[in-house]
Amino acid sequence: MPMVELTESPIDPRVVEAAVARPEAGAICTFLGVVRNSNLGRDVGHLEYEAFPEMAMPSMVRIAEVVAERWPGARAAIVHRTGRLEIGEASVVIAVSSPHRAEAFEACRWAIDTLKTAVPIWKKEIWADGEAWIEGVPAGPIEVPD
Amino acid sequence: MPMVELTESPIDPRVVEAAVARPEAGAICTFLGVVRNSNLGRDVGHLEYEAFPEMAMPSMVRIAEVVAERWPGARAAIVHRTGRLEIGEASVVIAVSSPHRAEAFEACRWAIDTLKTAVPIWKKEIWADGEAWIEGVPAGPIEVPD
Amino acid sequence: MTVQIRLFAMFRETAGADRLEAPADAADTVNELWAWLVARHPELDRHVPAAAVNAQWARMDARVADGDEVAFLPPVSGG
Amino acid sequence: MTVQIRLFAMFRETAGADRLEAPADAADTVNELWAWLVARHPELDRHVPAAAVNAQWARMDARVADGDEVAFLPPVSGG
Repeated sequence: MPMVELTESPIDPRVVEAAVARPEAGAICTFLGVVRNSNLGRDVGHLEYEAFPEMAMPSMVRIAEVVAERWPGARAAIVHRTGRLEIGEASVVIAVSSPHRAEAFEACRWAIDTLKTAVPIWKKEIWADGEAWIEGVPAGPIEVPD
Repeated sequence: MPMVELTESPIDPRVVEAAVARPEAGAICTFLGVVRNSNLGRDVGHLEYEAFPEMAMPSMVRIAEVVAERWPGARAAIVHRTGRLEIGEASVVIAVSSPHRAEAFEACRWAIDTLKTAVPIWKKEIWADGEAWIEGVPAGPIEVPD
Repeated sequence: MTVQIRLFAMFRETAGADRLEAPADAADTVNELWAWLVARHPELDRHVPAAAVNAQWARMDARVADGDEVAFLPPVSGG
Repeated sequence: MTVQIRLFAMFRETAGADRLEAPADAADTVNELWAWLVARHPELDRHVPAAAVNAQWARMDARVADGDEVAFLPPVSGG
């Protein structure tokens, strides 16, 4: 079973990386999504993430499964944070291991791109003078890449 | 100054990641090159890495500089291990931060590809029944990507 | 004899509730259930939801049955 | 009046030394210095080195001067 989690606690990227380490994997690509201090020209105070856990969890599991199916020898681990996040904290950590580096980069990139468009999670930006939910893309089932 | 190191001690990827974290960086892509238990069909016992430090250091610094020049807002940190490495240990860790994820992935990929072809470092594989230096590619000056 | 509605993020805050109950005869389809919801929370009218029935992605013309849980999802923005 | 030679990895092990000293009149160019080295360590003959003079990349036809340090580098395999 791949390591897939939603958590309200800070994510330790080492733990995510360790979940995909294997003696036959020569490459690990790890992506951290980090809360930035500004977006679209506005200063961000903090973020709040909300998930629909009953769908977000199977959706992230599916992403990890597709990585293992589509990229031979690859393994993915995905942890997404929910609740209040401060500037500089990781909202998501995805680690992908594979025998060689090309697959690790490619699968990790596909996993974060897909997570952002297919997993029922939402972020709200809180500024000094207001707040807004960020409207991303209409979500739907995950499509297996060619 | 970018964090660039040659070290005989185990590399802590989180230290490398932390070296590129900044409030304006929303993405960090970290690559770990890990010693595999086999290569080209042979079981590997351990590896030994050797560097020409007086050239390897400026060469890695140049890679980090090119990342910052070529990908606006990107920062790179590079640590390469030398000496004896066991299966599962990281031989190299490269972390790249940038405002958005596309640049972090792209620059990190360029950095490891370039390190493997341009930095004067060599690895020897030690098997149960022998050993051999791995012949890679003729090295030369780093070329700035388009 | 009811259908459960679940709302998240912007929809949850707009409607002021994360769960609502609709009578089972309020709607035959997901789309009709959305219309039922919009009638009670007109501020939702400008939005286009994705939908899930019992935590499975569903089209807006999918049928809704007694006891179903229907989730309306704003465009996602995780990561 | 000498030129320092530095060898790494396979070249170092083949020659059995990481540093050698050549008389300054042994070679006018990097290429001639490599030939001088191969004459003493014929096992190196099958290899094609990259070269650096005073830790800067250099072509094989670069000139070598008294006091220079010339490194001969096997194909790299770091990472």
